[in-house]
Amino acid sequence: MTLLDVTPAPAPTAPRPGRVHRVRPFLPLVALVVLAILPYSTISLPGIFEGPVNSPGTLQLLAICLIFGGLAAGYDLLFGRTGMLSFGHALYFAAGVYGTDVLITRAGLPLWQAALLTVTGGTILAALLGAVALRTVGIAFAMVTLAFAQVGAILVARDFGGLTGGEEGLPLDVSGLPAGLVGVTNTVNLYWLALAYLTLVVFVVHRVSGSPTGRVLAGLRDDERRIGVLGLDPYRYKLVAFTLAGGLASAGGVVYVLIVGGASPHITSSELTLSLLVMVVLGGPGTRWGPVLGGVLYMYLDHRLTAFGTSDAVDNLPAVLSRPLSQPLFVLGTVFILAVYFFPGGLTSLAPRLSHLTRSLRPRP
Amino acid sequence: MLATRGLTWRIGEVAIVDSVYLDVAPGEFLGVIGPNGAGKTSLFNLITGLRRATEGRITLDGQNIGELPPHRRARLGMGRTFQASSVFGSLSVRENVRLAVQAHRGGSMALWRRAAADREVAAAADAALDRVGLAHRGTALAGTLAHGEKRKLEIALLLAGEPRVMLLDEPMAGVSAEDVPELVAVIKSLTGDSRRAVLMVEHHMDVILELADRIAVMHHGALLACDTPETVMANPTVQEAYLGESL
Amino acid sequence: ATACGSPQDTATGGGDSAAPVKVGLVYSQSGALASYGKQYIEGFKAGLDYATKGTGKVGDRTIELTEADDAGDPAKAVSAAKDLIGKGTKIIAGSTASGVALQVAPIAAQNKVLFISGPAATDAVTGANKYTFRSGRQSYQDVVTARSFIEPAGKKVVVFAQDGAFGDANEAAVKTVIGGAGATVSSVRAPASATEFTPFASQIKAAKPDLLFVAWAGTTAPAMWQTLDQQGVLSSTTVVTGLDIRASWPTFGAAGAKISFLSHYFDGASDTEASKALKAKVNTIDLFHPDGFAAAQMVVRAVQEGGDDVDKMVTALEGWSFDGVKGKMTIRAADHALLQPMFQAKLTGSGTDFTATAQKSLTGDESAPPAVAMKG
Amino acid sequence: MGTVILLALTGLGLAALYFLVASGLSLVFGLADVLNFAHGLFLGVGAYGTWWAAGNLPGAGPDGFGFVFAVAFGVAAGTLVAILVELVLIRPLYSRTIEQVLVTVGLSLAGVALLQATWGADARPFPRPDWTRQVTGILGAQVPNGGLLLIIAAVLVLGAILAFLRWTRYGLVIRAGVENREMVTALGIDVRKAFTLVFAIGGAAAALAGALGGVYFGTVSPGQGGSLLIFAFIVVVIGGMGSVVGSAYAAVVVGLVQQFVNYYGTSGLGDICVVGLLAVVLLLRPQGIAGKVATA
Amino acid sequence: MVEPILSVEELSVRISGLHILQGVSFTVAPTGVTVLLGRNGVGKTTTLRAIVGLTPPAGEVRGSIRMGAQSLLARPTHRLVRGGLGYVPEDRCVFAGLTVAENLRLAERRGTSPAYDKVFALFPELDRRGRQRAGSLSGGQQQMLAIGRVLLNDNRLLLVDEPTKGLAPKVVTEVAEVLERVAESVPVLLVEQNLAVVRRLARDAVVLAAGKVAWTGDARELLLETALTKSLLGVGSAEVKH
Ligand SMILES: Nc1ncnc2c1ncn2[C@@H]1O[C@H](COP(=O)(O)OP(=O)(O)OP(=O)(O)O)[C@@H](O)[C@H]1O
Ligand SMILES: Nc1ncnc2c1ncn2[C@@H]1O[C@H](COP(=O)(O)OP(=O)(O)OP(=O)(O)O)[C@@H](O)[C@H]1O
Ligand SMILES: CC(C)C[C@H](N)C(=O)O
Ligand SMILES: [Mg+2]
Ligand SMILES: [Mg+2]
Repeated sequence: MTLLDVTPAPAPTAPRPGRVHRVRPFLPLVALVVLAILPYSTISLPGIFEGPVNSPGTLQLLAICLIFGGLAAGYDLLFGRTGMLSFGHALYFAAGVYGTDVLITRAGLPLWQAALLTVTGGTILAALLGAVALRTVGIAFAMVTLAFAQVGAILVARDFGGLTGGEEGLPLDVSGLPAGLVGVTNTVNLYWLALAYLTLVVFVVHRVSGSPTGRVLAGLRDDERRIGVLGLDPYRYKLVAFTLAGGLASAGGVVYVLIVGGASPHITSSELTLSLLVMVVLGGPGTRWGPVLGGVLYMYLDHRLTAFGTSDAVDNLPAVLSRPLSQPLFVLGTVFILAVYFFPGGLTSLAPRLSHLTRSLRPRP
Repeated sequence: MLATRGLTWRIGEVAIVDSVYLDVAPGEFLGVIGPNGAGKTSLFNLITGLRRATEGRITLDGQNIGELPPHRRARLGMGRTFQASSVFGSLSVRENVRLAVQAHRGGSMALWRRAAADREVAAAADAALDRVGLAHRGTALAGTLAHGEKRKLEIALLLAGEPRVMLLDEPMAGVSAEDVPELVAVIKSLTGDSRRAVLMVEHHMDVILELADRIAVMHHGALLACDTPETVMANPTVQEAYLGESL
Repeated sequence: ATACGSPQDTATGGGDSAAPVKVGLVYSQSGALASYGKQYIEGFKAGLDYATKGTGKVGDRTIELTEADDAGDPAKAVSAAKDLIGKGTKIIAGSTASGVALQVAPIAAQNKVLFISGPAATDAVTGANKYTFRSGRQSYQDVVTARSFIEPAGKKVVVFAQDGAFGDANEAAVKTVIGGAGATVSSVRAPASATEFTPFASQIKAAKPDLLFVAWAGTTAPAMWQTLDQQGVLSSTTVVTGLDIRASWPTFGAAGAKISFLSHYFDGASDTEASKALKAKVNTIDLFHPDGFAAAQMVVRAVQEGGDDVDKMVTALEGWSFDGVKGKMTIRAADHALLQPMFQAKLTGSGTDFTATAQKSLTGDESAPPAVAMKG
Repeated sequence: MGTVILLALTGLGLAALYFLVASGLSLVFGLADVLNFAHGLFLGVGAYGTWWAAGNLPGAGPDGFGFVFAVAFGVAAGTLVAILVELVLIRPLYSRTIEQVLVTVGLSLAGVALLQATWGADARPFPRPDWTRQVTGILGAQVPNGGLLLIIAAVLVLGAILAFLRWTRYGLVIRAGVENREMVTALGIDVRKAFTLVFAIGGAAAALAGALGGVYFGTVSPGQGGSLLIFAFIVVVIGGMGSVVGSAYAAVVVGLVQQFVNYYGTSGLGDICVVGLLAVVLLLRPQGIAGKVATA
Repeated sequence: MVEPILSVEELSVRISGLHILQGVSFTVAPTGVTVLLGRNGVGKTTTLRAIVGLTPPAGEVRGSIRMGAQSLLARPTHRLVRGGLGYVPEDRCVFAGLTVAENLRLAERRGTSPAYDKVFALFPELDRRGRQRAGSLSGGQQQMLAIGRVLLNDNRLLLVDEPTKGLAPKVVTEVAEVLERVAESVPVLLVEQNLAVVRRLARDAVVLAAGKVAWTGDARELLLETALTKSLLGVGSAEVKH
């Protein structure tokens, strides 16, 4: 299936000697610490964020970006690491969002119970639907997963028994939530929660891809037939990856519903899955940081472009330019097309290219 | 130990593999020859389960395996290489073999253990790499190997699974002349184990003649002959079908 | 400035009596509801001008507007609201979409800021919480207006609505309002994504209702109307529905003349001072201009009476009556429902040129929704 | 009886709309292997092109010959955009299938936003002759003329595509190309031209669907294409990618199922049934009803 | 020596890592049949496909291929074919879903008048079966169609890959006769396993082995030397006597 020819990221180049090499393994940790203490900074980055870094608006935006970074990393477990093109990943995220929301708001469960039930339920749902969908491969698999997700979207929109709130969505009843998760002043806690989620996903994906099973998944991506001939059942392994990714997505949904304070039906749409695909491709499929980067960047653009579109800089342009530029999706789509042309391996493929450039520019001793 | 009874695979009306009866004994090296499109690869696909036969039976040690999926057959001790090299291109050579060793050891579903930490798997993989002479290429990405090296890697993947029945599909295809002897030596080292049977498709007749105990000739999906090399080479039908038709 | 601070800092509102008052407007500038949003903001600016007599100030204090686009997405609206609140904004208005209003309302309550919902019609905003008000009408008021077209006792009424919360709310309201007055109510529901309406038209026709109440939103409306017309539904019974923005009028085509419209507002429905002031600014008043206008009036009132104290603002608004574009508006103290006149209208014209004329108007009390308990 | 006929005919009208959208998608996928997410854009361009022409182009209008002229303009605009997309965006990525798909995804986002930027988010009344709003009595059923128009158009398009594929040289090239692209070049034919042509045909069919869909819906709005696209995809997949006739069968099945289930079952069940149908077909026959078998 | 119509120099082809051709050089004479020999899988088809520009996208071609003064490398296949390079592929590749007449019509080139008379004179069968779907033709008929398709146009050089593969002996003879007549007017580069056919048609021979050219020279000479045929082709000349 040509569609699944995911170009793997370029091989890690030979270890570079020197200091950089020694600190390298600790860079993720350093990044994590920096992100964790970021809310203590009052630096303003005009043009990049509306307010200082520690303002609730900025933290909220960052939290959403981090969630989607995690979601994209989870989706990459399917797409970039196993070579499965699912068009229905939104379903498991939506299951997390709506599951938590319904259990808290309609059934009055405490958060931890709702979260636990939802993640379990989302994982089981992924396992069941995956068991059916994985009987097909390639485009057919993509379409079957799309079909399942579409049923989910229809059910949410139908608003059975007033459970989901249909097209109006379902605001989260916060009265039973821990006080630390409610109110604008506590946005930072949501930010840390999102950071924790992202860390969890990256860690899980990293561990899994380094595990014996991860080895098999990588093998599946390269040549499924070969895996079968080696004596491993491709179906089982794909199902494990699908289930795991589904579970991670529903966990993301749990955090997302807390951050946004409610569920709305557009998260059930196939467009969300397409956005995940865009994020992964934008960042670099099958790489550790690519999908995270892609997810964060995409969501940042998605949110900030609405502000960009109404900014004076755009308004002052002639109408032929300012009209399209004030449409966030126009800019996003265009950026994406350009990215496909100019960074074929995703943003992470820029790093080796850039370092190549700087190395060749550096004067020889 | 391996036997096929009236094995047939049809696509529409055409029989790609046509009623093949074949018996392979332990310790035997069976060469399979035949013109392009004779159905040799298809026969291998039927035996290993990548394709489901439309008629006929396949047995391994008397057990009917015709209905089993490829991975179950592999677990029963069947291993193969592919005509077009099929290695895991985005994994390193060492990871390729470790994956095969891991598969052989029961295909653990561990999600959390670090795969690299399993010393036994690593040791077995390194042994297999050593055997085909690829140990020095362990860190290279399999996708970047030269063709001859890929063929060796394929054999290492095969060895890692310690199969009892080995099916080699044109292991010499595309290997530069200089590398052929080396590869022949590797394959030769597979023979001589009295519990192991080898089936090899190959167009290099000298290689076949050097290695095979018996030769099976396929033509238009059917088995024309299956006998000692001398008898087969002397068979006029075989000469006509494989080595050239007469006017 | 230092580069370090507490992660829970938010800017304070500033008690300075001459400092500007920050008002945040979160509404749809892009996305599917962009034109509703446009009317809203035009109305708001005209209303602000009207209520401050052109000064843009309340006392010494300037009203400082910050606009944010939610693109119809609650997640973006919540982000924008949090951002505004974090910067010390005490008053937020806007919300073009119901989904947005429902999710911003709790944020207002959690953070004790005033929230004045805009065109969002969902009944659930009424009584949502102490800090949430509305400047537009709600679905229930539509239904009460619809009821005024017939004498319900013993009649057969069918509700035709889309699946989903909007349809549910309308169906429930009809059951209470018209069913409660003695009519038998049944419903025909269609998927919101439907593009072919013949099955539903047939079902309606088979039911032979005395009154058909249609609650429909979205771009499929013209196809739906055409089908009802073609299958003879429109000419066989009284059909009532809400009159949408002017741009949609021509899409009714010939069907328009056969429908009895209930109307929130259309240009010429009222002749108030406020409507004249609004018309002077926007030329032709459209459906959601009055919502923006009323929101501005409410903001000015809140600031006048409450200063920077949100609780005082709430008290000042509760029970307040004012002369809006539509006529006399009253904020019901119990649940913050906005009692307001509603209209019956007829559409005439052809091609792209249609005019609506008022048949009858209901006062705010006549169209009042039932009081609900304040939820939080 | 009247109800059944009515439902059947209106269901066929819906099927006709799906078919018009799906035929182009299917051809493009069959020959060029591109899953074209930007197809909805061609639809939108066709609809807005017609709408714009009827209002602004001298000679064009909502009635009679003027209407035909307006539709022709819309179809031409859709075709032109499709050709440009193929030449500028798809062709440079030849043989990089996944990237081609991704580009069409980006284009579908940007394109719809561009339509909205230019003409606003609101539905615009669509110019159309009066008779399209009326009904024709057939065996006791009042069948909307707009639906009949769609059916006629779909049959004509199906016939035209089949005739084109069967009788013209380019049709020959396309049918041969779906079977074996390489061998076509080995006969001295520039198969890339056939790709462009297939995009043009797909664009034209989609644009026609947009224009006639506008007539049928009575309005045009930027998102219209997208919502039809998902059903068109389902039709293409059920019908078997690359087969125009397969798409026609699948469209009929999908349209009728939706219509009848929506009437006799509860609301929304029709859509779920269609989606279920897709899953069942794919699980039983992953290549779809007709599979990728030339275009014949 | 006469100018060759085609000269291949140091042709090297890799396909996804496979080094199939490792520096192949030979020339094709401007008249008569030059035959390309070698065992199964040695790269004969790969050579022809490289000449006509049909190496798969994953492949890499180095070296030089010239027809007269003109380099053929990096030119799209359809241009080469229009420029008079006819290619009859191995396995025939007729379009199974199209009729015989449609298959022929597809092969017409713009600006030249197709020589249907010539083709139908050679293969009257094709005329009679014009409306039959090519997929339902027998192997021999398909081969005739594949050859006939190319002969509709004037060519400067024909590349023909194993035209007698899988054909009944009688048909092999017919095809050989046709090629013999064709070669009177157009030079042919022929890949053929059937040494009897080779003996009948070929003037020059090029033998490939292990990715390189192992022998070039007069075809008859090659077939007479038992030692040569044995070592190069794995068959004794006794077997090609008929
Ligand atoms: N999936 C398939 N669909 C249709 N035909 C097939 C399929 N697989 C194989 N064939 C046909 O079956 C015949 C036998 O193919 P196979 O690959 O088994 O031959 P082989 O003997 O291995 O030839 P080679 O020496 O070229 O590798 C060929 O004519 C091939 O085209
Ligand atoms: N697309 C491809 N991908 C991988 N390997 C290929 C490809 N095409 C050809 N090969 C390999 O290249 C080698 C040469 O093939 P080729 O078809 O040129 O041989 P040939 O000399 O024509 O053989 P035959 O006499 O059997 O027709 C074979 O080993 C074949 O497997
Ligand atoms: C005439 C043929 C080109 C039509 C073909 N059978 C199809 O399914 O599209
Ligand atoms: Mg083979
Ligand atoms: Mg060949």
